[in-house]
Amino acid sequence: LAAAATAAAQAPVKPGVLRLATTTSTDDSGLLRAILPAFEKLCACRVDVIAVGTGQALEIGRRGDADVVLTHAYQSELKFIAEHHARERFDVMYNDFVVVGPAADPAKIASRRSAREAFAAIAAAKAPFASRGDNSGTETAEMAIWASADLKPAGAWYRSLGQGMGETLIVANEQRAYTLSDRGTWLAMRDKLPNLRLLLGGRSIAENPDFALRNRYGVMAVDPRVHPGVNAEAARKFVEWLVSPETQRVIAAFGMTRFGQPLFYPDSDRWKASQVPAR
Amino acid sequence: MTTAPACYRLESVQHRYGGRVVLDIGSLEIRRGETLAVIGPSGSGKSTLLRLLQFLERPTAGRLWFDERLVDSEPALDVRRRVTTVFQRPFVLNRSVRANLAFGLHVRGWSNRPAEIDHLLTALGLAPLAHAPAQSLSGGEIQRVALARALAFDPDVLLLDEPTANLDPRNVRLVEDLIRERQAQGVTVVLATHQIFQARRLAHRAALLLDGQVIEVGPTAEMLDHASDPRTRAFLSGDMVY
Amino acid sequence: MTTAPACYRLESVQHRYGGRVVLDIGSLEIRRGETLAVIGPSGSGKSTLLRLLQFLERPTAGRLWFDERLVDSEPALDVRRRVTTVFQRPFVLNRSVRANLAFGLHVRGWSNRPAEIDHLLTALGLAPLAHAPAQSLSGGEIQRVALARALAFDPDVLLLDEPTANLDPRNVRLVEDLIRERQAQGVTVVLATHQIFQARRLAHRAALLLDGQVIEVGPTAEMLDHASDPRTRAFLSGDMVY
Amino acid sequence: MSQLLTEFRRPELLQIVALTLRVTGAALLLATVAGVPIGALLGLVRFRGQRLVTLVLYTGMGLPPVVVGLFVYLSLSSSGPLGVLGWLFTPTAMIVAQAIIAFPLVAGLTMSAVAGVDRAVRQQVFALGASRWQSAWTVLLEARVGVTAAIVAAFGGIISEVGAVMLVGGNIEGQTRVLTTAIVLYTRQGEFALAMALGVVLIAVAFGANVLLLRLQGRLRDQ
Amino acid sequence: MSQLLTEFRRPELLQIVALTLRVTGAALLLATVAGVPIGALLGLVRFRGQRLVTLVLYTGMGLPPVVVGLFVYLSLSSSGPLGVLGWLFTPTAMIVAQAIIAFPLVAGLTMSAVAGVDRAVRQQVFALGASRWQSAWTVLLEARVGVTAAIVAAFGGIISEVGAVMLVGGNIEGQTRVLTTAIVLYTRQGEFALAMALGVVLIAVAFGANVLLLRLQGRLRDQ
Ligand SMILES: Nc1ncnc2c1ncn2[C@@H]1O[C@H](COP(=O)(O)OP(=O)(O)OP(=O)(O)O)[C@@H](O)[C@H]1O
Ligand SMILES: Nc1ncnc2c1ncn2[C@@H]1O[C@H](COP(=O)(O)OP(=O)(O)OP(=O)(O)O)[C@@H](O)[C@H]1O
Ligand SMILES: [Mg+2]
Ligand SMILES: [Mg+2]
Repeated sequence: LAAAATAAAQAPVKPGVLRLATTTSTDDSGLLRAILPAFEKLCACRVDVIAVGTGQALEIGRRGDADVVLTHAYQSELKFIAEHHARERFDVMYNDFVVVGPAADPAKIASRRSAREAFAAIAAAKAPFASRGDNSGTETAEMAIWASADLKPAGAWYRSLGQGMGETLIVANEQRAYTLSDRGTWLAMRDKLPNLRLLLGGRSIAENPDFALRNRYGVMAVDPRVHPGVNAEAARKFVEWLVSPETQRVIAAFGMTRFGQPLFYPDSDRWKASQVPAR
Repeated sequence: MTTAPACYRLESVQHRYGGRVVLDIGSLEIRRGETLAVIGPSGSGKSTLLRLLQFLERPTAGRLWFDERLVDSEPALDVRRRVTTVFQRPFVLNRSVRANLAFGLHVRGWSNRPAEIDHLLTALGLAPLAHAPAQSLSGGEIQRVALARALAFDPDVLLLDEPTANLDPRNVRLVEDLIRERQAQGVTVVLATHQIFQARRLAHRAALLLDGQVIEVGPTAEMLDHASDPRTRAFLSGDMVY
Repeated sequence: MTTAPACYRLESVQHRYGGRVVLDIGSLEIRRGETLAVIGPSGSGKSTLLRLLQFLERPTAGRLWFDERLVDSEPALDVRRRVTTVFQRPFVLNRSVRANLAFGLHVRGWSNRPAEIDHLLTALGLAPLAHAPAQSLSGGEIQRVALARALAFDPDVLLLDEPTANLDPRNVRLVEDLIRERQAQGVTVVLATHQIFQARRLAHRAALLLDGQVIEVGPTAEMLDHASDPRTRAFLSGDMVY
Repeated sequence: MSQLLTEFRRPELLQIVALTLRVTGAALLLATVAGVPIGALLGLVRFRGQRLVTLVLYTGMGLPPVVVGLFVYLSLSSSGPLGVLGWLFTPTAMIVAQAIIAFPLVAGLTMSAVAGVDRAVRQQVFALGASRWQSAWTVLLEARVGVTAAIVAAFGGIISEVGAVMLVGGNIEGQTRVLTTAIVLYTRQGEFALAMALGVVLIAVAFGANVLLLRLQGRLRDQ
Repeated sequence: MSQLLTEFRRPELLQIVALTLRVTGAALLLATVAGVPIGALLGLVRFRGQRLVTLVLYTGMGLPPVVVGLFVYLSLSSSGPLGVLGWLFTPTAMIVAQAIIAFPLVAGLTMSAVAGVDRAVRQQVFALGASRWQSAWTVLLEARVGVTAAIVAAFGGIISEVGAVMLVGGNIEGQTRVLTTAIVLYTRQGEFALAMALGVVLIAVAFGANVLLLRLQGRLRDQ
């Protein structure tokens, strides 16, 4: 009976609408706006994009308020599956993080080959560092780097902001601080950040010397057995479409015209499989 | 001595404001259709008595009957609509004079009775001001608007608190004529006034309040000319001069 | 005929409210130290005249002199502080009676003169109410507070608008006694009243206003007993009755 | 600048403005319909615990929109008690959240405006035979300047609010994007000029709405 | 729940509450010192263009915090006109932004409260010899219920505001993090329970502040 009541309390499935909870980076970069119309035509449905913090996106999925989530926080995503909110996670794409900082580069990190070394130099110089501080995928990556250098950043030079990537870059620009940014947001905003330079990460992902700076995006369809209110059919179609080689090719091309390099690199298994014969 | 059924009956009515007793009436009856003048010096409790009779406040002690029914909580709307007051310091609404006059009719949902309103406007010399904003009127004009507004819906009981304090002789006469018209129709009137002459002209009976107590009550002429209480005589003697 | 220097002089003063002329005075002089009664029916412009004399409004046309100086904009603070009004409908501040009396002194930064205030409270029978919130007082009590408040700071010019309209004979006497005290001290008084008898008791001269125009002005007794204008006689005759 | 112009010619802008007005208008209507009578009542009657109710209303003026948004979100979430309604991420949810935010402002400020009307006016109205509701309405008309200000303040509070509508609406393009969420979006993207331009549009919309509200207030006088 | 308790024992919480009170308190003080006299003046005098000024103030009540924040940010930014002050991302910048948001509320609602005081009261005060300022002060005391409500509304508006302080303060941990920005942070992380708990703290703080404000209002009566 209690189960019936729970089921009854679920929101009715809204046919024709797919709710996609995702992080701000995918939306703010313009990627979704570029690729989604094709899917909307394909499935004859409307995609509602809810772009929020990574944690919030997963929480929305946990409550059954989205049909599919697209995030970049690998460990949290695994936990999401362990809690049975989704059955599977699929790799979608990746890009990378870069370390940016003031043009004067007081910690002299431009010559470093890895983020670990660069962070150690920043900490040693006690040069201002702006951290997202919001438990996002970016911050998780940042924390992993500090840990790899055996450092626990603290002190007046380390500023934990609790804001999104754009805002953090803005603060770093004003305060002439270092920060870790995803390449896409950096490229999109660098015109407005006159005080900052890209100091570690190379001009494109191919030139990024540090593999630890990879940023992986995964997609998960919310499990209808746990959340009967979700539009499972559309979610399944969406995941399938997103990892399909055709879509992956569009992702690979996105950003070329504006930045001269892609913002995201296709990473789905099907894409990789489709690339093998070509090599 | 009761010649007509009682409109109001008060028994051991006391009224306090924060500890201070401002009204303390052993027993008082106001008969249907009569006009009772309540006289007495400033602060003696005249307006307070009228507030109790209008059901604006409940006496802190004692009992009050209206129309033979005990008033222990706010009376039903149709009961309290039979009584109205022209306050000593009348307030007009931020509307035209005419709209102020129509207010009492309006809340009763009565069709607007324009003829009645015109009649009152003319009788009180307010016709030229019908469309003026009521709050811009002179003191005496406001007092007349307040009276007209009260008369417009034919109340059974009319409580008048110094209704001519701000009026010149000619306007006093207009007002008193209108009151007499209502008296003839059987309306019960309670008139609080400090003008003995007005009490004499209008009231069947008069009651003298001193410090909240009814010192003497009786037929007006009798009481004013042959007061039995020395305090009444003392109060009245001042009036010969001022 | 000018026996004393003029306190106020009005020349061709007109005052309009939205097109309607409510005051139209060819010429009028109020002498220093005299008491002028302004009588006239309700709506004739008495209060409006007082508002002009208090500098609350500027006449829409014509010229007004105060103390031989033309008043064409708001007078300096020390000039206008010489004049005060007891309004027909006095407002007391949401404070104690005592604090209301002290207000005029307070704004002038005068040390609080408690003796003066005590004197006024006693003289007007307000002493027991000194600490009561002024807004809870009865109509007549508020009128007395307003008078005491005006007298507390010794104004040179006292504009009184129906100052005893809400008072009983004994209190009228208290108020008039206080006014006489000030007259003796040379204070100029303008008294708007509809009570001819009060004008007779207090004023050196009287002026009759009708529809905003000064119909007749002259020494009080002379004018009231031997009015030259028929309209004055008509107005006064009503007063014999009401 | 030319970018601004292009932005302004976008048909979406019109749609965003329309949705903003629809959501805020509906929320304001709800808050007014509930808040003005309740505020009037609280300003008119005396009762035990009045001080506490006043404090609660006043505190309600400081309800953080984000917290209200969170509360509404958790209620409307498909695992929440009102999930069946299916209102989450729709304009309806935004209306609910904004109405909650606006209510204490409307009720609290109406209360203080009505309490400012002289007690004698209320007694006068009572003595002329007005029922409770008629009295309340009459006193409201007398206090119309203050009541209008209450509604204006509530309107200003919610049309400029972003925390709640963002959470419960989801800022979905073409569906639940209003002016404030669009402004936040542009700000986040570093498009400050566009954000400012949309801010100007929002202010212009608010100005227009206030012109209408003051007209309405003027009308009431002639009742 | 135990997580909440741990959260609440954190010394940072105390610091966040203290900063919240300091920023909002200072901004409210500024807005009151400027807004009450100006509102009183506007409510007291009649002049040409009054209607327009009223409209502007009323519209100001709807200034989106994000836009105000953006404006302050652009002014204080190192490439902005006031960059030399070095106020950006400090509590000072947050105070400035909140004061701007609070001002129209304080001034506009004070204006309507003062305008609600009977004209006859003002004439009475004038006739007793009060100077312009003394008149204004006296009328303000008569309108204290409405003026308090104005201040309360402004306080509620800014203590719950997040858009502006986030932008100009930067939500820096230990430096410029206040209750609302912390709430947003937890919300973005999906930590809804913590966010709600902080919301309760904020509401409790607002309640306490309102108790004090109403006390103050009571005091004024005995002046
Ligand atoms: N609400 C109140 N709170 C406290 N005291 C009050 C209140 N209303 C009246 N009083 C006091 O009660 C007494 C009687 O007041 P009331 O108004 O009945 O007098 P009144 O006979 O009408 O006087 P007046 O002729 O001056 O109008 C006065 O001393 C007054 O101060
Ligand atoms: N602010 C105003 N706006 C419009 N008309 C006004 C205004 N003030 C007064 N009046 C009108 O001007 C005329 C004169 O008013 P005033 O108050 O001077 O009369 P009054 O002689 O004092 O009368 P009363 O004896 O009734 O007090 C009245 O008819 C009144 O309606
Ligand atoms: Mg009385
Ligand atoms: Mg008058």
